This record gives sequence, C-alpha cells and structure tokens, in this order.
Amino acid sequence: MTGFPLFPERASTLATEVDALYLYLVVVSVFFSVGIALTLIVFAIRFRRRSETEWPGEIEGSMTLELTWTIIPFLLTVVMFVWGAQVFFHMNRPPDGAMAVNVVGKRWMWKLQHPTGQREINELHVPVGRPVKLTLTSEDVIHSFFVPAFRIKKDAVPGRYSVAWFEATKPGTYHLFCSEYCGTEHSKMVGRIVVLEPAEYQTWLAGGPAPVSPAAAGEKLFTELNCVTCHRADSGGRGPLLHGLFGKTVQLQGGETVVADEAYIRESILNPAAKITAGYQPIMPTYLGQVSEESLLQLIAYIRSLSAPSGEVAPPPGAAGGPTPSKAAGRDRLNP
Amino acid sequence: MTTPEAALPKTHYLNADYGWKSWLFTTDHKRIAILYLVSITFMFFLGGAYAVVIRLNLLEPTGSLVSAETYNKLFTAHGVIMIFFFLIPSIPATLGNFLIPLMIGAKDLAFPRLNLLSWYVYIVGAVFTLYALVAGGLDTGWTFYTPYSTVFANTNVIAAGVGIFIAGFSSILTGLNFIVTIHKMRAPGLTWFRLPLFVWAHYATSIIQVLGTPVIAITLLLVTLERAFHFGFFDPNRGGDPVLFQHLFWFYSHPAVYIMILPSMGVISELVTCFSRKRVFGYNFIAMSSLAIAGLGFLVWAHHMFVAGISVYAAMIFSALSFLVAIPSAIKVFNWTATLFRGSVSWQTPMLYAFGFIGLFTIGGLTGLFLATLGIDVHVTDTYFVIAHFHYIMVGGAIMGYLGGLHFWWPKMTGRLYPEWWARVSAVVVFLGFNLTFLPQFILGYLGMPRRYHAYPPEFQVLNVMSSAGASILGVGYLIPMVYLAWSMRYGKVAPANPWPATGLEWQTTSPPPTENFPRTPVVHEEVYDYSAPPKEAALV
Amino acid sequence: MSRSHVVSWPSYLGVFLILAALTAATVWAAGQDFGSFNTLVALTIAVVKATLVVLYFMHLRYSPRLTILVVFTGFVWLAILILLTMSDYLSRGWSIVTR
Amino acid sequence: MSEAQAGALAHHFADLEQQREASALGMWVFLVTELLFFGGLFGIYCVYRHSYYEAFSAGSHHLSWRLGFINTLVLIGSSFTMAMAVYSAATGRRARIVLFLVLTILLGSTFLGVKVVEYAEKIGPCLGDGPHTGCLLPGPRFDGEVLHLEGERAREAQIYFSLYFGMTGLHATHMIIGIPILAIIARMAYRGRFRPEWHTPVELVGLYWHFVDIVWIFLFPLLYLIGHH
Repeated sequence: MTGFPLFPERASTLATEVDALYLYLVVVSVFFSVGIALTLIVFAIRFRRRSETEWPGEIEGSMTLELTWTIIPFLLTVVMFVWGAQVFFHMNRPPDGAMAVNVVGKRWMWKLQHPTGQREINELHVPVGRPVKLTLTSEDVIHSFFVPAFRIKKDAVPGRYSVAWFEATKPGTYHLFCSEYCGTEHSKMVGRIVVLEPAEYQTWLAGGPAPVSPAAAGEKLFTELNCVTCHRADSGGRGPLLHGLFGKTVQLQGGETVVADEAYIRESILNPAAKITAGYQPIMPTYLGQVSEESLLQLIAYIRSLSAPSGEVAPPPGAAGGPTPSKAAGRDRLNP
Repeated sequence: MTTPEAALPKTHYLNADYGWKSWLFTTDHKRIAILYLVSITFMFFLGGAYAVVIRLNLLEPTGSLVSAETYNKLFTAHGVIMIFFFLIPSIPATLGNFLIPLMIGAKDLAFPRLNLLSWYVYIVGAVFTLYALVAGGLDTGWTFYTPYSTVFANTNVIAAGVGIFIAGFSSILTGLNFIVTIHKMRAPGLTWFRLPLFVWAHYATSIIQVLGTPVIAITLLLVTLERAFHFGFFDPNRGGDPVLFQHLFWFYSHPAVYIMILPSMGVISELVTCFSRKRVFGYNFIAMSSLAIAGLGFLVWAHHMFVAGISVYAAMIFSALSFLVAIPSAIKVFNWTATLFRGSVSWQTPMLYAFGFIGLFTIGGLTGLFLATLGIDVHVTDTYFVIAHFHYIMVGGAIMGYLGGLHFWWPKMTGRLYPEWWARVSAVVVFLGFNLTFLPQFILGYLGMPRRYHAYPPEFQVLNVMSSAGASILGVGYLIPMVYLAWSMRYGKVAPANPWPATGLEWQTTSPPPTENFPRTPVVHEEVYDYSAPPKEAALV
Repeated sequence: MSRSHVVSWPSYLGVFLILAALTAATVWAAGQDFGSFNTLVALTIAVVKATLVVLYFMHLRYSPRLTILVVFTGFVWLAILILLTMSDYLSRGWSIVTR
Repeated sequence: MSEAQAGALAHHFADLEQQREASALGMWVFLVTELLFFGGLFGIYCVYRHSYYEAFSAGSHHLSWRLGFINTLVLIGSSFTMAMAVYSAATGRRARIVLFLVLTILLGSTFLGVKVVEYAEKIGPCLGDGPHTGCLLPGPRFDGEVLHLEGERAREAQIYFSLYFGMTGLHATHMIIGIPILAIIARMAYRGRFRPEWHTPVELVGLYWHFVDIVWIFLFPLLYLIGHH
C-alpha cells in the first residue's frame, strides 16, 4: 500500500482543537480555490474568442460586487483570527499542577529531566492523561521542540525560558523533531515521545538507578554554592527567605512588584542587582558563568519545591488553593 | 494571426550601436533590462541546479546522496540565490526596467546612469555572494538566524552578508528610480488613473524596496560586525536577544515577498485585460489594493515568529494584521476573474500563464491564512507546509507571472515572435510539474516533516518521491522556454508593432523600440484599457 | 518655482541661533529631574530641532506636497518599525489571564 | 534657454525644471531610505535602553557631554554654513558658494576630529598587553569597573557601547562620505558651473548634509544625556 495519511496521529488534547480549526480553514480554502478555478474555466470556455475581429465591449466595475467580495472574506478571516487566538492562548497556558519536565536543547540532542529526576536524551516517557509542562531552554543556538502528534512546537532560545505543554491522550510512540535549523546535524536532532499508561509509567520510573530529582540536585547545589549562608531557612538571613516564595508576588525596592516565577529566579541568580527585594541590601554576587543551564533549572526546581511541601511530583487535585495566573511563555531578563 | 508583411524597423535599440562597450556602458533602460535579464536568468538556473540536488537527495529517507553538511549549504545557496539574486530583481529589473518608460511615454528612466550603476552594484553583490558560496560555502539558511550565524557557523557568513548588503542597494536604486520616474516623467495627458496597472504595481513595489531594504541592510551589516567584532546585539551570551534579529530580519523579509509578487500581479492585470479584450474589472480597486498590500505588508512580519518566544499579545496583534493583508490580494483575484466575464478570451500562451497564476496564487494566498492563524501556525511553521506555501506564492505566483510577462512582451523586446505551440506546451508542463512538486509538500508539512531536513522518517518517503518527480517535470518545463526563446531571437517570425493587439503606449512604438522609445513624445487622450474597439494602429511607428 | 529664494539669510542665522539655544536647553533639561519625563523632554527638544532643520534649512516648508508626503512616509515607517517591535518587548511580561 | 542650461539638461528631460524636480525628489527618497537604515539601529537602541536602562545610564555618564555639546554646536554650525552655500548659489554669488562650502568642510572636519579624540579615549586602553583599565570597546578587554558595573550589568553596558560605536560610527561614515562630495561641489562652484536657475548639485548635497545633522540631533541626547539628573 503506497497510501499516506492526511493527518498525523492525534495524540493530545490540543491536537483535537488544532485539527478542528484546520478543517475550518481547509473547507474555506477549498471552497474559494475550487470556486475560482471553476469560474475561470467556465468563463474561459464560455467566452472563448470565436473570431479575431470580436470586440466584446465594456463592462463597468460594480461597487456591490467589490463590497461583497471584500466583506465576506473579511468576516471569514475574523472567525479564523478569534478561533486561532483561542487555541493559541490555550497552548500557552499550561494547566496548574502539570508535571514539570525540563528540556535543554544542545547541538544536536535534547536533554530532558523528569520532576522525579530521571534523565533522558532524545526520548521522553510520559503518562497518558496527565498534563506535562515543558520548560525549554538551549545551551547554544535556537532549537525548536516539535511533536507533530501533539500539535505543539516551541522554540528553545538560549538565555531564556519558554514554556509549552501537552496532555497525551493515547499511548504510543511519537516523533520529536527539532524544527528550527541548528546546524550540521539538525535533521538528526530527533527523538521519541513514549506515552505510557499511568501504571506502566510508574514501572518505568521505578526502573533504572535511583535518580536524583532536580529539586534534590538543586538542594545540593544550593549548599555547594553557599547560597544557604545568606538564604537561611529561618527569616534571619541576609538574603530573603525562599520558603514559600515561588509563585508569590514580591515587593521590590522602589515600590514595584514582581511575581517570583522561573524567569525572576533565573534573573536573580545571574543578575542579583536587577530586582532587590524591599528591605534587603544588594550584596549578592552574580553567579553568571558559574552555573550551567541545567544547574539553573535544578536550583529553580529546588526553590519551587520549597513552596510545595506536598511535593510537586503529584499534587493532589485542587491543592493549588485558588488559581494562580500562569505566566506567558517567553518571560526573560529583557523585562525591566 | 498577424500581418505577415511585418518587417523589423531599420534602427532600433538593439542595433543602434555595436560592441561590448555599447552594452556595458549603456544608459538605455532597455539595454540595461537586457543586461539584467541575462544575469538573473543565469542566477535562476544556478539556483535551480541547487534545487535539483536537494530534491534528488530527498528521494530517499536517509538522504544518502550528499552529506548533511553539504545539504545545508545546498538549501542555503538555493534560498540566497533565488530570493536575493533572482526573485527580487526578476520582474522589476527586467520587465519593469524595459517597460515603465515605454508605458508612461518617457524617453528613459529619470536617472539612467543610476540605473546602470544599480546593475553593476547587483553584479558586485552577486560576485561576493557567489564567492562565499564557492569558497567554503554558507550553511546558515537564507534567514541568517542568530546566534547560529553570528557565533556558531563556520562558513562564509561575512562574504555572503556583504554581498547581500551590496545587492540590497541595487534594489533600492531601482525602486528610487521608478518612484521618481513614475512621478515626474509621465507623458502629457497620462494621469494617475490612466496608468497601466503594471505601473501601479511597480510603484507599490518600489515603495517597499525603498522603505524595507535599508533595514535588512543594516541588520546584515550588524550580523557581520557581530562576527568580526564584539557587537552583542543578537548574542545571548553578550546580553543580546536573538529574537530581536528576527524582528529586524522579517521587517524587510516579509514585505520582500510582496516585492516578488506585486510586479507579477501587475503583469497578470495586463495579460487578463488584453487577452479578454475587456477593460479590467474594478481598475481602481486593483490599483489601490497594490498600495494597500505595500502598506499593510509592513505590519505583519512577526507572524514568522509565533513560536519564537514573542509575547502572546504581540502575536495576537500580528495575527490580526496578517489577515488584513489577505483582503487586497483577494480583491485582485476576484477582479481578474470577473474581467473574463463576457469577454473575448484568447488562450494564447501569456493567458495560459495568467490562468496558472490565478489558480496557484489563490492556493498560495489561502494557505497563507493557515500561517496567520495562531493556533495552526504553531503546528505548521518551520515545516514543509511553509515551504509549499511560499513556493506557491514565489514560484507559482511570481515566476508564472514573470514567464507570462516575458512571453507577452517578448515581441516588443526582441522584435520576434516565439513559437506558439512550444510555448503552450511548456506552460502546461510548468503548471503540472509545479503542482506535483508542491501540493504533496502541504500534506508533508501537516504530517510534521520539518523544513531543512537532510534525512527524514521513512513514512514521509512517498510524498517526497512525488515531489521530486514533479520537480523533474518542472525543470523540463523551465528549460523548454529557455531553448525556444533563444531560438526565436534569430529565427522567430518578425513581430509587428502591436501583435496581440493590445492597448498601452508600449505597443504604439516599433518592435523593438528605437533608443529614445518614441519618435515624438506621445500625448494621451484615451482612458486606460479601452478595448471597446480595436486598439488603434501603432501610430508612433 | 525656484524655491531657494524664499528664505533670506537672516532667517538662516535665526534658525541657527534657535538650534544652538535648544541644544543648551536639552543639556540643561537632562540635569533636571522630571521623573519619568526626562526622556520625553529630551526627545521633544530633538524633534523640534529636527523639524526646524527640515522646514528651513532643507526648505521643506516651501517644497511641493509630494516631498512632504515622502518625508512623512519615512517617519511613519520608522514609527512602525520601532512601535511594533516594542509591542513585543513591552508585553512580554504580561500574564495570560483567561477563564 | 541659455547655454549653461542647455549643457546641464539631460536628453531625456523636457526642461530644467522637470530635471530639478526629479533630482530633488530622488534625493528625498534616498534620504528616507537613509532614515530607515539608521532606523534599524534606533530600533535596537529602544529595545535595549528599555531593558537595560541602568547600564545605559552608567555608560552615558562616562561619555563627555561637554564634547558632545560642542560637537552638536559645530555640526549645527556646519548645517548653517551649508544652508548659506545653497542660498549663495541661488542668488548667484560664486565666491560665497565656495567660501561657505569650505567652511562647511572645516566644521565637518572639526566634528570628526573631536570624534577621534572621543574614540581614542575609549579604544586606546584596549591596545597593547598591559592592563586594559578604561577600555570601553565591547569585547573581552571591556572594563566594566571603570563604569562601576559588574556581572550581567557590565555585559549590558557593552551593548550600550556597541550601540555608541555603531550609531556614531555610521553617522561619522556618512560625514566622511559627505566631505569629499562637498569638496567636488566646491570645485565645481569655483569653476562657475552653477547658475541661479540651475544649481541642483549644491541643493542635493545640502539636503544630504542636513540629514546627517538631524541624525546627530537625536544621537546627542540619546547617547550622551541618559539619566544625568
């Protein structure tokens, strides 16, 4: 059989939304392209030149027609825009309590780490039916994390974080591509997403050597880098208390506020003087160049874990205690 | 078909002077157009040769024909040559250069020496870029995305960047010349709303060239400086933002698509009205939609960056604006179609290309809506869907229009008729080959095949083989005109002054025209595209 | 239509003196604390100076409307470039609040 | 039509007025192109000044606003002499055209001379093997301490100085191109090539020179006067 499918596998909640929108556009496009082609053909035959001396005479333009074929396409595109924007918003708003997976792109591989610490390269095992939030960055050039079966794609940009999410709906193995050109082995920067039944996923997690979770690794780094001397577990340190910080709004010197999210913590480690918490001195040295991208992600995971005593690995449903606004993908240090 | 006793005029621009100096130092816009025609034809077949190797390599999932490194250089060279050295100068520098003074009844462009300079600038730019492609090659993709191009690429980025920077000025000079010419050199009685739509389209194109090109010039200059020195604007390790490069790059490179397609739309307007023997339907709407495209085209660039990490709100703004630019294109298509109604439709070669253009451009335009729609763009951007889309616009649109125009004005440019049968065959071959090449790529893209992949998963092979097969047909389709047009220059039937016959001042002078175009400055009394009666005989012969 | 005659040389001198005074003013203004308005003040003075140069030294005031349109278009396009780019950077920190 | 006019009229124009208008329009369109050429840098400036205000302020404090101020006056002065040269051409005062053009060249060269002093201050310390204290050329030798900056802030200040060198450098390049053209025009004026009815080259080079002046009018506050209060 030399046939080919017209759709890639539909294996995430988003895939259904995207395909419905896609079908709407396909219908509109087929209607107009076939309509125009047929009209052309009919006119070209019906009004074909029958003699060289034929001069058919003028037809003036028609304002009614012009308005019709301006307004109808306009309205159709308004629907496309609104519908498309809704889907896009959904894509950019990971559900609360999603399983957090860190992704670092590096020529030419994907390095992934589970919240429980398992590391994978070019392969990601996830359970079916559970939202997974990807925090992406890159160690070198721009890469793009693309899973056609999930209809998600997000650039991994060096020096900042971007966020994507998906919820797999069907066990199976799916392509993972790098879709932003990144050099010689760009087309080899591919991998698989393995979607497992929850029980199988637990088994998979249990296999292999006992992993160190990113939060635990972050805790170790926290001690090694002597962060702990200032950011003490009680409130008497020279630096702000980090327990319960993540996701809260921080009062800064100068009266501004900022939400303590990944981008803020990243900035505070690399550029401590940028945003000083009210009531503290700007004494923290920069860690620029001392911590790798992966270590940064681990430190952030540790600080995040200080705010989720029940462990963020499996938060009980509804434990978030009210909706916290999720952040736009693409927050970075370029914000004041 | 035409009067057989037509004879070539005694002196015309081609035989007014002889020797290589008379060509290399000419300031005659018609001769400069020919210089450009020869140069861009060379570039077209060179870029096409790269495409052939790309398609051959993709016949097979492992891409075993060339190495990954070579493959990356191939698609980069294909893109750089086709975009900067073929498509952008294609219609404006050849047909536009040749026809605008003729159409507005002028002796030449406003700045003839600047016109010649622009060709030399183009050649210098091309030499730099070709040097870069030969000596070490270039593997950044034509998009030069940072920080890959500034920090990681080990290839000849600087030479290529300088070459494109230089070629940009050629484009600016052409646009500047057209703007001034159209404003200041029109014949008496030739008001703005008597201008052929080809001139309107070139006016709109020139606006984009003048306003957009300097931004890509400075951007590529900065990329070069960033490689050579330590400017860190686009390098995250130096505090820069790579996404900023994309903003500046697409500020030009999106409107650049309209530099390629608008002149083609101008050609199609001429063809449709001439071969239907009807005044074009909704002249004002077509003219104004060209300006609308030029203006709105500058407001949509970030739809290339929806997954690149721009803010969700900026993405919404750019998505909404992107839909707006679709409307004027739709208006044009509807008006062209309506022009045929109750006309006298001839199926001569240029009209076949016009039919092809309208069909393919419609598909290209409609698939553009998919890319403007945020929720779909995320899935299809950077896949073969995008490749198919922009080839429908740039090859199905721009090149079909270019070939249609070249056939239509070939008798004017050379004084000879081309062999009609061969021309019709090749038009059909191009149309079929094109669709076979690029329709499968839409499906490939939605299935998820990323662009710029040297090797791919085996399930994509069937569609890739179809595409490569189509490309071979397309290649033949492009070679046939090359042969018979060259043949016709010597052996073709001598063309009368107005072979189709068509309205417009360029048909009122001899084929080929004399050096100063008209024996005396024409005065225009008629409205544009008056096909209610046979166009008057070439009065100025 | 020789427009060069329209401006007499004393007015050139006058424009020059105003430009010099405005240059001093911009330095003075930079030393004052107008809060977040310092940039606005500096840019306003610069725009006034540029306008004077364009209108008088470059004779735009006495040029055909087409020339004015050309200049105007240039600045509109510059504004498009800067404002639409900034629309991204200014809104990157905004959160997505739906539902 | 006088002889001089006949000599100046190109074959494809109907009359001198059409030719003059076409040339002037061409020059204005070219200047719009130039505006967007600089516009790319101004766009980059806006983005980074918005994001890295403190580093920009620190970098700006390190520039000498006095030199910038003097240079602004010099350049405005050269714009004035340029305008006077055009005026002299329009009124047919041959000697004065030459005089004012030469003055313009001298003022332009003064500006460039001051620029050289400023550049030398920042680049000088980067040369040689010694300690590169005070080196403000972006790159590995960049000395953030002289700006009292460290870590990421010092990196951001390099962006400021990249912009400083990029923008003033591009501006200076335009002047370096302009000065020889002024000299050629002055020579043409000396030889009596211009008439009140036809002096388009003087007008055009004037437009160019004023444009370069306008760019500097923006560069001065944007680069030299950030956060001075």
